[in-house]
Amino acid sequence: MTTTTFPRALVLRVRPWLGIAAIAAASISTYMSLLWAPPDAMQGDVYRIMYVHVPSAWLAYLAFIVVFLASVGWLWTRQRWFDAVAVASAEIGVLFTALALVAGSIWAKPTWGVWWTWEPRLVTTAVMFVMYVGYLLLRNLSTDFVRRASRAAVLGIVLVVDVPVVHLSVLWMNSLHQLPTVLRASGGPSLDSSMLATLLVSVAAFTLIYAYLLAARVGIELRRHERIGALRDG
Amino acid sequence: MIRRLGLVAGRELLAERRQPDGLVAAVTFIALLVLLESLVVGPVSARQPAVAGALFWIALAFAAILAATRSFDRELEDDALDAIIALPGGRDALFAGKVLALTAVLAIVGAVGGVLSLVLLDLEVALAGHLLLVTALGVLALPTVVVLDVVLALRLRARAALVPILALPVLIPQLVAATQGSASALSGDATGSLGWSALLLAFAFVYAVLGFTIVPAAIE
Amino acid sequence: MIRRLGLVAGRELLAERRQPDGLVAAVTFIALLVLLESLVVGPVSARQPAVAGALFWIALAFAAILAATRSFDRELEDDALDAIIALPGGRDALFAGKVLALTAVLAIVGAVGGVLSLVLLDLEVALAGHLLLVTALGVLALPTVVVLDVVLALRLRARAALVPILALPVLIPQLVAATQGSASALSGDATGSLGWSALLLAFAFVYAVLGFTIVPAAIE
Amino acid sequence: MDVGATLRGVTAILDDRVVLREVDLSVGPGLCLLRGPNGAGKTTVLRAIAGLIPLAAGSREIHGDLLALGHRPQLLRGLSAIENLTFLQRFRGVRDAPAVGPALAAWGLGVDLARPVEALSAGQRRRVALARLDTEPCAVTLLDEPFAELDDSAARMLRQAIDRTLEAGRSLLVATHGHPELDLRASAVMRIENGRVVA
Amino acid sequence: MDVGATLRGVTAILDDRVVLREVDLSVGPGLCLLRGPNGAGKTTVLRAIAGLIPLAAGSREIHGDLLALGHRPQLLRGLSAIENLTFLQRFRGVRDAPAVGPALAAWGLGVDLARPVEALSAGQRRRVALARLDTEPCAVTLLDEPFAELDDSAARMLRQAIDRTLEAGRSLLVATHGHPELDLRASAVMRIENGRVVA
Ligand code: HEM
Ligand SMILES: Nc1ncnc2c1ncn2[C@@H]1O[C@H](COP(=O)(O)OP(=O)(O)OP(=O)(O)O)[C@@H](O)[C@H]1O
Ligand SMILES: Nc1ncnc2c1ncn2[C@@H]1O[C@H](COP(=O)(O)OP(=O)(O)OP(=O)(O)O)[C@@H](O)[C@H]1O
Ligand SMILES: [Mg+2]
Ligand SMILES: [Mg+2]
Repeated sequence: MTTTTFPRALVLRVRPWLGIAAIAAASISTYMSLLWAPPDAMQGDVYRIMYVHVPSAWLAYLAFIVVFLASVGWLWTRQRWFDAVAVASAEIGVLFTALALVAGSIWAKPTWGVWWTWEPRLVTTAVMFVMYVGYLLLRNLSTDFVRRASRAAVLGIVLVVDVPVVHLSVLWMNSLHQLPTVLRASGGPSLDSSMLATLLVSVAAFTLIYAYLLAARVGIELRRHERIGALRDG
Repeated sequence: MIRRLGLVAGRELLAERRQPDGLVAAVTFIALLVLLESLVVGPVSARQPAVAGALFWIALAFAAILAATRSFDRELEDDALDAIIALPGGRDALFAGKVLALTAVLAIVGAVGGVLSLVLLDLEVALAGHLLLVTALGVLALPTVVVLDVVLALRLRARAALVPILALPVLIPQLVAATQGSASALSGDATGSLGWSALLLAFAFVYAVLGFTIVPAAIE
Repeated sequence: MIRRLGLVAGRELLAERRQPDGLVAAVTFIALLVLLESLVVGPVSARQPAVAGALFWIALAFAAILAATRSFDRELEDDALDAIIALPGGRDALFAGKVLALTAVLAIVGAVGGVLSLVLLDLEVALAGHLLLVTALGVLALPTVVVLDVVLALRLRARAALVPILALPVLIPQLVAATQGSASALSGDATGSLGWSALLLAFAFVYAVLGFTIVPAAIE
Repeated sequence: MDVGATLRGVTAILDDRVVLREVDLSVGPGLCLLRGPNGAGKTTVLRAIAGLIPLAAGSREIHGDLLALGHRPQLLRGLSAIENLTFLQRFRGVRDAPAVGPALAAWGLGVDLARPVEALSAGQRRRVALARLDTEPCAVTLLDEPFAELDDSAARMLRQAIDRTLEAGRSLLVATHGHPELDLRASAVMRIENGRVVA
Repeated sequence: MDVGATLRGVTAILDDRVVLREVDLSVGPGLCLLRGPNGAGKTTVLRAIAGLIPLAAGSREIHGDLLALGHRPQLLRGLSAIENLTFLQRFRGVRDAPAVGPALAAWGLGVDLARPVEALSAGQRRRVALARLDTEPCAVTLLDEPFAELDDSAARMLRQAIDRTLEAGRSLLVATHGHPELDLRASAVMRIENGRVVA
């Protein structure tokens, strides 16, 4: 497939550097979030789980938006590597969503006293998780490539509508969950500056990790495409 | 385009009249669900506006899935679907027409089911107009998503399973909105019901636009 | 006879494994129904033993109807059904085998759905053993009636509609019994749950005898 | 006669339409052909003999076991060809019945056996159905347009299978259009026109 | 050439099975026959031309409007023959198209028109599908084993319909087994064997 060779070469070139950068950033943010950042006034050290919880939630958003863009790309250009990006990003997004859920409920136990409650953001997040599991399910069930790619693309575009729903759910229904403290429409972040710095660093680290995983997974997918290509030729 | 859309919808509804699988199935489904619930839950809890509303909308969602699946099953027998898809502009008209027809069916189902729940659970309605509005908008909000997911699952294994898995999560916001909306209409909270109606309208609009632009690409 | 019955059931379950329409559909159906309910009804009322039980059993009844309909739909494609009916002893084995297979499917669905409801609604169970007993008997009580009605509606128009109309009224006593039984098991009323279990057993027995004696005559 | 099938004064009604009128017909050992225009009632006759439709009047009688193949392949989707045929064979519970695998291979289906039947081409599905002639040898066999969708080599196999059946002294009732070559083999040719046996 | 259909280097994959390999094929005005053993890929070729299956590689090109009839009649159950054909004709929105009723009558279906199509016999359903040749005249027409289940008189009508189509200077691609009489009419005969065009 001529369409796959270009991005594949690119992927192979950037992947190692992304790996190194990700490891470096991860270690820095680990240091900052565990030692450098001050304990929280009310919650003490428990709050530090925020440095995992929040970035993974946001990266899940990012991943699903990437799925959306790649899906549009496929329907528009029919270039196979768009589909590779879509599936890769979807899988990573599901991973990060799960991480946000787990970290969240670990955090919920000490602060709210329960692992889980029926609360808008929690529920919408869980729903988002189910949705993209459904997306992956659809991919696994459809057999031949073109059909799978097109159907998945349509779903990838439809599902992205839920991301803002998750983000805004806390505003629509009165919520137990933390209201937006960083990503706020009005005014700047309302958060201790050093905590904010740490949060931003860990977000950066998670972003690099996402980028690395994406590159790796896309590489695998493109290799699979070429195998099908080979099968077709011989 | 509009003409073809109308043709598909008309054909669909004619087939429904001949073999009212989807429609009657949906109506009985919703009626029985409401009836059973009120029977086993006991009138007391079933008559809480929230519970009644939730019940009605969940039943309606499943009814929609049921009807849409039946209608595409019918198309697959003897490959009737292929005849349409092979026609110029067939894919777009097929999707739009099915959505239109399903909306019509759901309107009937909703009407019947709604009246039934009101009667069976004898709820008193504080704001009839608002309730009507919410119901209408809810009926508008469901079909696009459902037909869309049925199309995506078409000819796949376990589609009977896939469709609800795909559709219901996407529908949850609409269902919650519809439930809250009708609950507040029942209990007389005008602003609440209007707010939820607006949300429903927004959802209906978004998914309609999305569906009509991208779905035809996925139909084979 | 037993051998043939086993063969039919085996074939059915094999087909289910290959294309788990019925099974997965039923499981997702019940899971989603429970999830949605607890979502929209709100945990408070959804956690009342009666409500939770009712929910579960209604969902299970519909799941049974869903699975049975799917399985016969599959038989009607390419006239696969005719091949069995034309065989000596085909009709009896077909009915019994389908019932057997559906019971197996329902057992799985019930287990998954039950655990799900317990977890999602975190209900605490006073008498686990009794709950298990009631569930098992409930699972035994449903399939015969459902398959029976699917067979009666076979090849008729609007069967998707007819089956629930026929089946659910007949099932209401069993559903009430099962609901009450599990409710009392949840809330720790041993004698109550046992009494209801006995009722369930009686129903299961009666319909089984009826079904196996009269139904094969009705199959073409 | 102790081998064969008989219909006596059979009337069949489908959706309030009288499709068969007092049909008398008996199939002895050997090949009996059922001919007639589209919509004459051939398929209905075969289904009546197989007991697949209720008789409004008259009676059917079968001596020995029966194998009835229809317009459609009668295979359960999702299962493979082997699984389908093995089930049907086991169900009959005949002793030392011919193995399914080789029978299918003999019909030229060596490679495709693992796949579910819906992934086979029309002609391949027809071949699978016809393989039942070998895996379920019966005293009475009914075939409804068995040549449809078969390519030339498969058609030849079918003629050979028919000959095998006849040599075994079994009764065979075949409804088909065309294929005059069968008339030579036939011991009786029956002609149906809108629901009546005319010859 | 401005009438006809073309496949260029088409590869089709169904369930991860390569069913067509780099198929190049072009249908000009006149009759083009598609031959090959069961499972060769004839139906898949026709579906590829009709755009009913996604192409893993290659491209399709159609000049003018297209009518594609398959193995199955493609009629919606529950509706009558007339309703089915009228819908399809209206959908194309062709001006002064031939009326449906007479066309069906010409195929010998005068009486059965009110009934839903599932109450027709196999051959009657096939006739209804073939009546689309008259009610939806198209520049390119694809037929997949159109003779299956047809009795002799219907087969004759089909041959006449084919001749009419050819006289009108349209392109016709027919996949069928047997029926050597078509070879005389054919301007091209293509042979397919497992997924490749061999002649
Ligand atoms: C299972 C339980 C939880 C889930 C599923 C969850 C989910 C999420 C999600 C999806 C976000 C991203 C919100 C956005 O920016 O759009 C988020 C952000 C956040 N969560 Fe949680 N969360 C959970 C529990 C908690 C708990 C227990 C706390 C603290 C008491 C918490 C504190 C936060 C904070 C501070 C943010 C950042 C808010 C912002 O700046 O916008 N979360 N959570
Ligand atoms: N859905 C499918 N999945 C996988 N393989 C398939 C599928 N449909 C068909 N095939 C395979 O593709 C090949 C070509 O099928 P096709 O129906 O085109 O053959 P054909 O030439 O029309 O045969 P026939 O003369 O029997 O109609 C066959 O080997 C068949 O097994
Ligand atoms: N389900 C049904 N309801 C009503 N009439 C039916 C039904 N099935 C078939 N018929 C009618 O019964 C008559 C005989 O049908 P049958 O299928 O036996 O014809 P056939 O001889 O097999 O025709 P063909 O050669 O096309 O297969 C036909 O006129 C048909 O219209
Ligand atoms: Mg026939
Ligand atoms: Mg073919």
